Amino acid sequence: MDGEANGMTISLAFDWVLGVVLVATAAGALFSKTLFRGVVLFVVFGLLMALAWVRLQAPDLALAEAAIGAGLTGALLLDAIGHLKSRSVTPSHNDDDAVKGST
Amino acid sequence: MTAVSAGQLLPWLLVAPLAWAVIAVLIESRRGALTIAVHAIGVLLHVALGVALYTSVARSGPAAHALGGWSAPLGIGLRADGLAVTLVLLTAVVSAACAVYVMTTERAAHDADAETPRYFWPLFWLLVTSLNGIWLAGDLFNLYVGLELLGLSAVGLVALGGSETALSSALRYLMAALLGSLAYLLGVALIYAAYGTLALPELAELIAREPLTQLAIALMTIGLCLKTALFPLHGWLPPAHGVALTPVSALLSALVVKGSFYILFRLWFDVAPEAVTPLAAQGLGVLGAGAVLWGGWQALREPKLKMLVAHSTVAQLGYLFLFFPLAVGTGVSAAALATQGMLLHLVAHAFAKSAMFLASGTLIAAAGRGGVADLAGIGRHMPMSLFAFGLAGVSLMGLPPSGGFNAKWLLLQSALASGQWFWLCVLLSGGLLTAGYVFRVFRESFVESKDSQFTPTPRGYDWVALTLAAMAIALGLASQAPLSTMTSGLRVMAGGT
Amino acid sequence: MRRRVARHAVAGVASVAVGIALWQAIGVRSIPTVSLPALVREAMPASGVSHDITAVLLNFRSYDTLLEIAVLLAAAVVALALRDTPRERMPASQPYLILDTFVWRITPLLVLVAAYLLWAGSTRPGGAFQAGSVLAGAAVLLRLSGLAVLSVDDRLASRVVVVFGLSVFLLVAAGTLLAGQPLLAYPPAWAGALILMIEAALTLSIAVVLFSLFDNAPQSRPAAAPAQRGEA
Amino acid sequence: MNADRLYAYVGVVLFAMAMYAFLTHTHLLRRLLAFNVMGGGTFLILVGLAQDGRGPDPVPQALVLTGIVVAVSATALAIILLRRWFALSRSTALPEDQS
Repeated sequence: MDGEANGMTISLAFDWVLGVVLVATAAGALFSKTLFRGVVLFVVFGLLMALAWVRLQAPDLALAEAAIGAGLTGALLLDAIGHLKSRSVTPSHNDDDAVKGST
Repeated sequence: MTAVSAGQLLPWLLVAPLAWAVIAVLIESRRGALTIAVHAIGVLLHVALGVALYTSVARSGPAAHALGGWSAPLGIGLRADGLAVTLVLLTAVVSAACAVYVMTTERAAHDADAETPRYFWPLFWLLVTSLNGIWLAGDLFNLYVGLELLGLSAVGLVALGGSETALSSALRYLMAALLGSLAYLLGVALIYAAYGTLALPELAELIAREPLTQLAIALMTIGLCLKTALFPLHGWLPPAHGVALTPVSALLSALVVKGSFYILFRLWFDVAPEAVTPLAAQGLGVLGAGAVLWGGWQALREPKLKMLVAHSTVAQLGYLFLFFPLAVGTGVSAAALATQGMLLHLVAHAFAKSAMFLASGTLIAAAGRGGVADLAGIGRHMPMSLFAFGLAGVSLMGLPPSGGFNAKWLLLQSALASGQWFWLCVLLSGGLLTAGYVFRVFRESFVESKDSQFTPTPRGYDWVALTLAAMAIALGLASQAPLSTMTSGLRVMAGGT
Repeated sequence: MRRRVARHAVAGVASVAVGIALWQAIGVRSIPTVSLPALVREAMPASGVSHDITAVLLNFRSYDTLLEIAVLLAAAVVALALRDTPRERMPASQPYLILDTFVWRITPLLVLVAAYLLWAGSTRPGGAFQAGSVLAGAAVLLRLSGLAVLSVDDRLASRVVVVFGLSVFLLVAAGTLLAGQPLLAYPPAWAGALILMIEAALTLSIAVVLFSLFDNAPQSRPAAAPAQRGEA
Repeated sequence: MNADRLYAYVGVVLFAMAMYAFLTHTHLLRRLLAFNVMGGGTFLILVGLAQDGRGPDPVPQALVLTGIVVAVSATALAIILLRRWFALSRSTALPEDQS
């Protein structure tokens, strides 16, 4: 009985930590200085989301989130950054939106 | 032929256009006669299905279909009441007209440089599928998927134009559409948390006035208003509708924006009448009034013809929202009149606006440029197109005899019945603004100009626009039958909100 | 500048309001009276599969999935329509050499994983979407390592594969209707087999479409003239 | 508080934060990132609130699976439009958002 309660507390503590880290990673992804960093953090966010789905007893979603949410969306975004950056003519203005993008 | 019940007919309205989307992808590389023939068959089949469903439901009452054989809430239900089948038929007719317009372009494309962009047809059929899916849906989450399909195919159609403005307009449209659907989806999540089901008929029984529900309805309302381009969330609409290819503009203004409005209507008056408040309804009415005035004013000063028509859409959508303060917290008769007026306006605007866009496109094709001022002298060369434009304008202004007139008359009656005279001012000034921008186009067209050159356009263009405009007018002469079908069985007709 | 401040202020107020409203509302809600999980459990034996999420996705709510595949098709079609013309299309990008050997080793593994996921879907976590996206991921990795394994373009073969999953799904749907059944109501004895067939077809199309969305993204560069654009 | 409820609250914070980012950023890729985080928040709310300590509920889980596929389709479509727009305009923000 005692051990079970302990297990509950430990896993809930883990959930708290994961929740805070999720929010922090998302904040980093959304408001990072450079877009590249933002996308990398977004991929990390996707993987953490997969972990959250495991905790929510949703293994199907964990698989999908890791493959699609983090993997494919991440690849799409990274590829787009590479494209927008390498072809840009007015670099300071357009690709690395340190000026416009973040608050 | 054995009698097919409306319930058996329902799923074909989804399967058929979806099948044609697949076929369209497969025959995409072919051009000319084969494409036209295949899509003509699809269009005819779709109209036939729409007519059959409409007559069946109008005659023997609403129908339902349990998809997968699983009844809701486990499965998803389709349901077809008078309103839903009227909109299915409207979609079939208007999309058929736009399809004929496109086919006319394709036939003429041998010698002209105007050609339908690649992959138009698959997106066209996906759009039609999503519209039918929305009209017939009986499930909140299914409506979300339908909304996304509608949004993505509409954005795709705008982007097909390929120009710089087409792409920026498509992107802006997509951003608005995505934000709107997320707000809607969040509302769905809250509703499921509170009631454990997504089936509309069940929810209608269960929904109570409690904070979580009201927040859900508020979120969904905001999302849907953004998708319906309600003032001041309308910024994305004029560029998207103004820059798209002419038949696409017609589809977007006539049908696509009505999809999200329809969901809003169902939500407020079928599913959750207990959870909405007169104050919120008044708020929507004020925004609608803002749309009528602001959209009309913008149209009045707009130098480009298709943008003018697009601003007019913003204004005309505003009228739809005047319905809310007239139907929530008012008496039975005011609510009934308002419902009739709003639904008639929805249908009449679909006909009139698609006619107006198609006529404008034809005028622009003839003039070679898109400015209102470029029309100088066109009156002599393109009387048919101008006539179609004018007929559509009559309905939009609300002059008799037209569907638009009857609709505004009903709204006006409702405003009087509920003692809310101030909506009268909005109705009247909106009509004046509309008259202003329609006459502006006419004034330019009849300016004598010696040096203007006009390219001849295919006859088919004019016939399509004229047919649609004539329907908007005819709706004024025979409003009763469609109105009684559309309103039969609606909860709001019996009052009680 | 003033617009920028206004935009931030409106956005701040709106998001804080939404956040607080949600936070508050979640706390005071009632517990639903309807229990869908119970209904799902009850209907599982007739669903043809033993994994509940697959049953919901491909049987109880298969119509959602049908429309979802249509959404995917819409994106794929726009990608094909806006794809670079062969003239604009640049040679495959520089391979990332470090990736190369790694990719060669991992690709067969990913294909195996996808096959397993597809097969597992009927009894445990997995299914067409996961399998399709893993396959697409493998193709994307190959593409990144400089190998153009496949190209989803205007050829008929490409278009056939893109619509293959939806076609099989639609044929089953039409079949059920022609048999006088509701849309996608599988005969119980065949349900398992039909679902597996649909899932297999969907896996192929999902993989190809997801990959095409990556591969068909326009690569063409802005017009070469280094015009000064609004730096002021 | 149970784990489900906790993740629903995390979803609320994610949604509000990403909504702010969506509304304020002008770079379209950043707005897409924000859209995806908002989606993630919504999905957590959907599953977390529905389960809320009562064990797994396959229905919202299936809905989220659908939602994830829809979100990736929308993201891919947006990126394709953005890249085409960039090729024509050299810009990564909408015209009205360019300083």
